Amino acid sequence: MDFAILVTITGMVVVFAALIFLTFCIWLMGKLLSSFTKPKQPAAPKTEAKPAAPAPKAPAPVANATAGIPGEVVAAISAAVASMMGGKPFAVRSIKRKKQTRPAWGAAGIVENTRPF
Amino acid sequence: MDFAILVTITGMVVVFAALIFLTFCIWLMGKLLSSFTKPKQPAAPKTEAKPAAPAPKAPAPVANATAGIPGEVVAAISAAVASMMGGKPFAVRSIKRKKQTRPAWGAAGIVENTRPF
Amino acid sequence: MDFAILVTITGMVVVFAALIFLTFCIWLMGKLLSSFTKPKQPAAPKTEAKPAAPAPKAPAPVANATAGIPGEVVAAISAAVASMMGGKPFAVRSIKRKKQTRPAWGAAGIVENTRPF
Amino acid sequence: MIAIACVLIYLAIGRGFEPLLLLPIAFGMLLANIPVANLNSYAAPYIDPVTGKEMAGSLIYYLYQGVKLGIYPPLIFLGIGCMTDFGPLIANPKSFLLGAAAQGGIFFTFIGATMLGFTPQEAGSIGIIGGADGPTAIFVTSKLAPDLLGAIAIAAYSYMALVPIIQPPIMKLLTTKKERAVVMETLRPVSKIEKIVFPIMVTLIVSFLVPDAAPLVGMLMLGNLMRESGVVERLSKTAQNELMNIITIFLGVTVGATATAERFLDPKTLKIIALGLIAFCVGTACGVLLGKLMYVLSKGKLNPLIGSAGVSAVPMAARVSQKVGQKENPANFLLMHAMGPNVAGVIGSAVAAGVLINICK
Amino acid sequence: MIAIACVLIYLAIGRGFEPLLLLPIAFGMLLANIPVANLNSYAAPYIDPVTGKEMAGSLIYYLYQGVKLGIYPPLIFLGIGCMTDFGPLIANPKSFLLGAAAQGGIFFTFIGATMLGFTPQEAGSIGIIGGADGPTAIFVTSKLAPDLLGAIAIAAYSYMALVPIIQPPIMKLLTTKKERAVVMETLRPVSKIEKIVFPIMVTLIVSFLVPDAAPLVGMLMLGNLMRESGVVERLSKTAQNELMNIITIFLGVTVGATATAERFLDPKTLKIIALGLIAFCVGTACGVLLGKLMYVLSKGKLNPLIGSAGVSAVPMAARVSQKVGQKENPANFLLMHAMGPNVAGVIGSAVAAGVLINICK
Amino acid sequence: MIAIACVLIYLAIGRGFEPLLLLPIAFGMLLANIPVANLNSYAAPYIDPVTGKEMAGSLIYYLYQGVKLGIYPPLIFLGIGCMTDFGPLIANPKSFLLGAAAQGGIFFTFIGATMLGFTPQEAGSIGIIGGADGPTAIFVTSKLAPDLLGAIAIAAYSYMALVPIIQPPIMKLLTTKKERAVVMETLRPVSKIEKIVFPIMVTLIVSFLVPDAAPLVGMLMLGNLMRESGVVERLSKTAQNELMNIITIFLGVTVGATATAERFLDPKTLKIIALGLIAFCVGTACGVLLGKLMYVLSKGKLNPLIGSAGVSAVPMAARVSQKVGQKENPANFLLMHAMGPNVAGVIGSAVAAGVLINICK
Ligand code: NA
Ligand code: NA
Ligand code: NA
Repeated sequence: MDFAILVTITGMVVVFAALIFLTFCIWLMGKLLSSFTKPKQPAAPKTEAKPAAPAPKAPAPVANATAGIPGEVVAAISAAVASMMGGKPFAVRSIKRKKQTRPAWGAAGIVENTRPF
Repeated sequence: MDFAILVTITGMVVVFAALIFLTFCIWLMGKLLSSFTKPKQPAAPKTEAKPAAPAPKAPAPVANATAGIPGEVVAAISAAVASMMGGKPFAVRSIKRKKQTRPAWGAAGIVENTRPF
Repeated sequence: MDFAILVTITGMVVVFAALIFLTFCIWLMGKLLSSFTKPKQPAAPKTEAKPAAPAPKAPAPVANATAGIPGEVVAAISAAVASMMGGKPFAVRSIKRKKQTRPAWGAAGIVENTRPF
Repeated sequence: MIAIACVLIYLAIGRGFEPLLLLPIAFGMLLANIPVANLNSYAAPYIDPVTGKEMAGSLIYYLYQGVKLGIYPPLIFLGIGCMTDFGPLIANPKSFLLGAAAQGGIFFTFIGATMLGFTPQEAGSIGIIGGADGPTAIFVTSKLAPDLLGAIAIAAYSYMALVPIIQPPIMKLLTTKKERAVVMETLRPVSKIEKIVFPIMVTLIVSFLVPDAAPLVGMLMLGNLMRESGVVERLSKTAQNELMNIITIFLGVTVGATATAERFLDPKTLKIIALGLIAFCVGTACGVLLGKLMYVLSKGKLNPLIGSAGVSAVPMAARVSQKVGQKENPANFLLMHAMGPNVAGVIGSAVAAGVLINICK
Repeated sequence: MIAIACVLIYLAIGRGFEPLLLLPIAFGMLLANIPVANLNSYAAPYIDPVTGKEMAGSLIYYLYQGVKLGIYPPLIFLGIGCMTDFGPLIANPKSFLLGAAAQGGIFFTFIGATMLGFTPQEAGSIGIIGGADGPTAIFVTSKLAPDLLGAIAIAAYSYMALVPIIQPPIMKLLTTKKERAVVMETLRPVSKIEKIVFPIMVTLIVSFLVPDAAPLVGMLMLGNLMRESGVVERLSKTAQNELMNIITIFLGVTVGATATAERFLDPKTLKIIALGLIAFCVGTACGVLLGKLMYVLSKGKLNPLIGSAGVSAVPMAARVSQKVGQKENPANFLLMHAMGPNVAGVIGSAVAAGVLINICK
Repeated sequence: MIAIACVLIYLAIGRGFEPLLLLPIAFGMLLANIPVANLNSYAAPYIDPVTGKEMAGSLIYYLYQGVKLGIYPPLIFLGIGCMTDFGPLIANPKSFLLGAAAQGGIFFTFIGATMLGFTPQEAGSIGIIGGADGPTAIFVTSKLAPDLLGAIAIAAYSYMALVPIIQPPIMKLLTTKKERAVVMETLRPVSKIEKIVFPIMVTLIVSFLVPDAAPLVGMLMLGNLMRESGVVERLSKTAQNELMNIITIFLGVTVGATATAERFLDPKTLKIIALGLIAFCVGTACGVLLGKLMYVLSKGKLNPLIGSAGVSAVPMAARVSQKVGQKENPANFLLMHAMGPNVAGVIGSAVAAGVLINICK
């Protein structure tokens, strides 16, 4: 029994320690990267961050945009979006043209051939 | 030699015993299931069972339906059907809308995600 | 050191011996097969071999055909062809209707079924 | 036993309980319990005492080595990594806390199992059912208490299938109407570089702190790196499809075939099934309770319903959060917020698995 | 030997003899017979007597373990199960009898081989050629007489390719014009539940009666259950495609590479090839003869031509029945009726395999 | 070590250096160097000295056996064979000579490595980097000097990625403007029968002369025969896709995981990287120089630029020849002519590998 409680305490402490440390590192990475990349693309984030500027502390764009629309309709649309987006909620935002790091003929070579083996 | 004949007899007896037993079990299953399901869906089987009602004990719909059509035509059609149906002769009859046993959003989850692993 | 040089000499000799022998065998195979197949299809090879008959010893059809066209254009087309043909430069020439060695229904059987296992 | 296997087959096909694993598991159980046929996971090669000839082990025995040696579960995690988008977790790293809290079910059940007389090894394997992660549960059990593999795998996958039934009452009980109606702020977009750094960072941190979790987390993150890098699409596609399918068949059948009658028809099995349910419930409750705490601390910005998604069972638990939340406020769209704790729960239970293996092995 | 391998390659490519297996088999034979290269299935790891260093076995040796330990054939059966529709057999279970009768070729040849001086183990392996089922033949031979693997596999696959040439004369000889012209009643539709219960029932019954057939029948039926359940399509697709293709390459090459000169260039090989042909012919005849009996008993409702399909060689033998029947009556459509005995023959030869392994091992 | 692994991950993802292999290799290296986690290729199963319990090896250890026993590289060659068109080589068999000459880099580096104090086994493994063929390099190194696997694999794949940077200066230095501008005659069409006979002939000849090259060449040619025969498309498709992808993941991760700090952080590694570059340069130069000789002998019909393609690195090196040639004469289309030496180089380095294994093992 004592052993079990000891294991439980150790376990929860380690799990929390590991995940809190991860939280901190990921948060730090986010800060660092955004401080690097921010100056380069100042326009885009701004418009994204304030989709509905006049409403201060807007809970969410969705809720905002639905003012005056009956709840049922919103529910239906929301459900449709949910079912379409499935497990990849950021599909649309994160679509990006992949950086072409090689000249085209090199890239083609990688795709279609035996080269890398 | 004697050993070989013994093996042969044993072998054929076991093979026949096993497969006759299977014959019986499968036949029994068919009977049981049809007695269960018949009352529930009385309309469908009827129309299927009597594709050409006026001809009692019709040997087969195909033969029946071909009365008055020259043999060559039937052969051609039959061959075409055979080549199309390949190893799955019942393809058409057994197509069924799969029973949706979960609500749609649950089913979608199963298809598109990592869930069951 | 002496050992290393010995290995190098042995190595290069074996590599060259093997590949020269291969060169010879492949060349021989080409000769033998063309002597077998030539008589059967005398028309096709001729027209292929002399795409531009009036120019004796034409270096290559491509170069031939480009007389009078500015280099840049040729380069662009050539590059396009190169990128399309990728690692399979003979794609077009070697396309052939596969010889049907079985009656159609047999061939179909092979493709679509469990047979060969 | 054969009847139990048939019931499981019915649950898999007729009720759609995680059929990808429950169907092979059930069929493996069926095979293992046919007398004389000797198609169980323990039928090792042996020397015939009469003839002195070497006899091969059963097919199942050879395929089972991948479970016994801990090879299959990490390879399945490789495929899962290729399928998982950690974006929501990167955008809101606080989700990690909810993913940690939901592991409470594991350790609570560990205490309960010890009290019921299970050895620490067995208790750890039973507790891990609360991680709601099949491969993690099988990995831990194969190392600590392989005799329980059948019962634990069946309990884990069955309860994962039942998440939409188990979780909502607990979630409603522990939250107020107001809390459930909280609409959360849209998550920030996550850059490609963050998604690439994330798997490397997680591998390093988790493996340093809990080395025994390294095979699971390492493979999960390799898969994710293959996915996010975008340069090895052909590898990623094969890892998440053909490789994972092949391993799933082998894993399912051989785990099922560990459940021979003398191992499965034991009062232990019933206790395991009961404890597994407790583990799921407590895990859900812990997640929701930490959610409530964070709701208070964040001054009402965080919806505690997303805490229940911390048990893993990706993405079913996140969908449950979404559904329960939408009942209060039809315009509420919690799914993407719940995906954060949901994928954090996978990492969390791998960490818990590492701790249990380290202590109990 | 190399010349023989080249002839087999020609048969596979130029004549289309079961190329999926005969091409790898022939190439394996080629590799195994290159002097010094040591690329045969017996090149085990060894300790170098001079240096005392441990030397690895050949690539082929390692891949061959899947044959030796009886792993590949059941896995191929798993894929076949995913591809096979047992519907016609369920609709007309009497087909099982025809599938049983056609195994007569196996046991007749067993007697013949014993008379020619083969050991019971060898005779059993030769007889199983008459089962017209590649994986079954390889499974039995790998257990009873592995030295004959090459010859038996080549004979089995060659004769399977020759089924459209071997069977028709025998079928015509044994049947009257009237019998061949019989038009059979359309089969009843088979419900999904029957198709799901069928594989479970067959696994249980066959494994109880003939435990040694359990690995083959069990995997065949697991595959079929995966197919018919409709809930694990991604597993079923991989099992019948990628998994089966990988195993086929490994199986073919390594079975071919057992055929080293000292094993293959033996008068035995010629006898095996002759006996294999006899097995096919007798099996066909037995099937047709039981068909004739059932024709009489059913008062002319059963066309005896479908009996020949009982030898397996799915679906070629069923197509032969169809073709021969159509020659008499162009409107006759026997294919679906012949598929019943055809798939029953697969189960029948697996049962016969179990009997032979049990008695001769 | 972890920093080095991160740099390699950057090279793979950010710079596109052969990511299909460099990414798994780098991640394997990362895993192998996490303290305590014990995820390296050497973590064999062991008996715990305290408890006396048998402990399983690491996941990586088990997957590594495919490298150690020489199984993965030939299977990758099987897939490459299914992808490769030897048509240009058959049409112009003289290309074999260029493919032979380019192996000069291997043996020149062998001398250099011996002079720097490497053992013959190590020198052979280093030299083979000049073959510009990943699986060949890994096959040789796993047999001769497995401790160098990490360094050699990384060097080989990195330089293969750098071929478009390494080769052009050497090619320009050694050729005149006139030579580079040579336009070659169109290659003759190659019949299907030649393409089918070719793999059989190459297997036989190479295996007879250099038996140690047989596993690599045999599998390469089996793959090519499967491709050209056209009758086993489903096998060929699986071999070049799923099977190759699975093996690539396992090979990459486990080769990377051999690079533990004590093996990799060694002055040897720097020497290997330097020697590898020399091997590539000398190989390129040898190819071009023989090209120049053949230019003279053929009275200006052969463009010496195609000689550099003899180092393999299919098809990148052939594309480099094409690109350099087109700079002189935009209408020049050397690609198909360069593919001949290019694929000959694969066979050439397999032969060189066989020689090195035979002498140094
Ligand atoms: Na979890
Ligand atoms: Na059969
Ligand atoms: Na090379």
